Amino acid sequence: MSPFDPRRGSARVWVPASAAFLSPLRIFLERSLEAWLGEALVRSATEELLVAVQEAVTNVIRHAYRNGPGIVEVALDLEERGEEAEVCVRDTGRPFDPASVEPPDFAHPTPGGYGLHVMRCFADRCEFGRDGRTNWVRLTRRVRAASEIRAETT
Amino acid sequence: MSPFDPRRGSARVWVPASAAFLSPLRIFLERSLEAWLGEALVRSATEELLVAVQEAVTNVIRHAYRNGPGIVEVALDLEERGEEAEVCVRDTGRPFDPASVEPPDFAHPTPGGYGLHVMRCFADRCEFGRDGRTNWVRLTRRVRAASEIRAETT
Amino acid sequence: MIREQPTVVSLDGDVDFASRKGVREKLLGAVGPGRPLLLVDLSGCGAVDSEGLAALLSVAQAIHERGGVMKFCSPSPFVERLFHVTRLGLVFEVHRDRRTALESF
Amino acid sequence: MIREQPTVVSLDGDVDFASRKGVREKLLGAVGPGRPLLLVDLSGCGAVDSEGLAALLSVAQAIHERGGVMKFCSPSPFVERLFHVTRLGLVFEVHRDRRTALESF
Ligand SMILES: Nc1ncnc2c1ncn2[C@@H]1O[C@H](COP(=O)(O)OP(=O)(O)O)[C@@H](O)[C@H]1O
Ligand SMILES: Nc1ncnc2c1ncn2[C@@H]1O[C@H](COP(=O)(O)OP(=O)(O)O)[C@@H](O)[C@H]1O
Repeated sequence: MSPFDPRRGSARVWVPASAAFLSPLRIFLERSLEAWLGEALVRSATEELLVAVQEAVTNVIRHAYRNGPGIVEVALDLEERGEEAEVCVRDTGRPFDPASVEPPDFAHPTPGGYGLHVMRCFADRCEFGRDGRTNWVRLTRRVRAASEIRAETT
Repeated sequence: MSPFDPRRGSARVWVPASAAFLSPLRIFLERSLEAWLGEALVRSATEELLVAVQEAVTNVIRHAYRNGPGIVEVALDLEERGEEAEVCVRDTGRPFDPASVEPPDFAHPTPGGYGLHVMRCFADRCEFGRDGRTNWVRLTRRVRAASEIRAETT
Repeated sequence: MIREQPTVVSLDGDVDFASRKGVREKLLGAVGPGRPLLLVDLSGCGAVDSEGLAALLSVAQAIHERGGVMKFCSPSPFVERLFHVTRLGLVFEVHRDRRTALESF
Repeated sequence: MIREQPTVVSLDGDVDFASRKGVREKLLGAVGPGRPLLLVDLSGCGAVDSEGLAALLSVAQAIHERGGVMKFCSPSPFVERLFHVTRLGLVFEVHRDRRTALESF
């Protein structure tokens, strides 16, 4: 796991790599975004970011740790002047090259294989990497209403 | 902050030392206990444990960090065979000796001064300590229904 | 006998460290000028902690200083336990339900 | 003309990786023997992710293999967007509301 960055305005969670923790994780991220942005939080963008994060965590559970034991780290970056939320999902499971994955065959739908596609559709940016023995996915999404941004910068 | 313990069955959160994060924290702990214990979770005991944790976090925000910037770590221990939940709240603010605090004067109630008392009443055990530059409070509470324990150990 | 009618306020969010200022403002803003009579209905409130109780006590003291009365009704079992361990159940007048509380004014 | 009556199932919890087995069981358990006709009302469901959609697709395929039909109604705007990006909105028959869906059987 990466060293802790004690900057104010970021929240971080570690949970066991288990489907049972998807719901605690999702509600924690949602409430933290509400704590941060209040009325300026755009609900539809938040829903999409949170499902993109859930796809990333589900892939860590199923593929990186192959449904075995492991820890998932999720960091939510709450930059005070930013208009974007950034969520970084980290694991220490097996490495993975997203470029090697074929996109879904939309003409022949199968039950599965949509996770990476949904992440890319619902995040504004979706980057993958590996530092030492840690894999990470960084999902970025604008979640603050535009009027708020203008009100602050004028 | 203490080094990360990658043991399965424990959940951990870092949040900014701010009242806005009390709600995300509380719901995360509640949902994690539900994920862990399901139907065996005793609601009344959980409510009391969660308010004890909230008192500890509030004290860190107000007293350890004096309403200034800081990070609060909350670790929930999910030992698979245990009947107890253990929550450890850590900060790197000013040190504090709970023995130096007078109990509330119940005959002359004042608005404030009940936090430590509530923690001690609502947790089964409440221990304070300091490791290096980290202060900690460990709150333990039995939250699993007794019938479940018996069913498992026979 | 004409019974005085208290102002009734339902607290529906959290009553805790995060919300204490809003709770104070809501309660003190609800009573008009003159001798305040206030009934606080706790049935719908969310999380309550000792800082929330402290805010309620400070409102009760402010109302008492103005010659008024503040009572509570419909606490959840958890809030009852919190009143009990802080002994504030001995300081506050707490009624099981709203009807009983209204009749007590 | 006598219209066939589908079995209607409302999904009220999450439809995701965590709940996918329960969702499959609930839907397949609701249709009787014979040619299954199933309408899934999505209005009350919680979080939905691609694994939840995959579970719905696998149920739809199982029902299709038995000569049956499975339709959906009342998706939230978010679920509509998820159907859209996965193109499953082209595979599933999705109706805006339950009445329109029932009339389509
Ligand atoms: N975090 C990961 N670690 C390892 N492999 C992964 C990871 N995420 C995705 N993959 C690989 O990419 C494939 C496609 O993933 P995805 O689009 O999410 O669909 P699905 O998980 O349903 O197969 C997976 O089947 C898996 O082989
Ligand atoms: N985490 C802490 N760090 C430093 N001082 C503390 C801490 N917790 C409590 N204290 C001290 O103990 C006193 C009593 O705390 P408490 O019983 O929670 O009531 P209150 O916070 O309302 O004063 C506080 O006023 C403060 O001086």
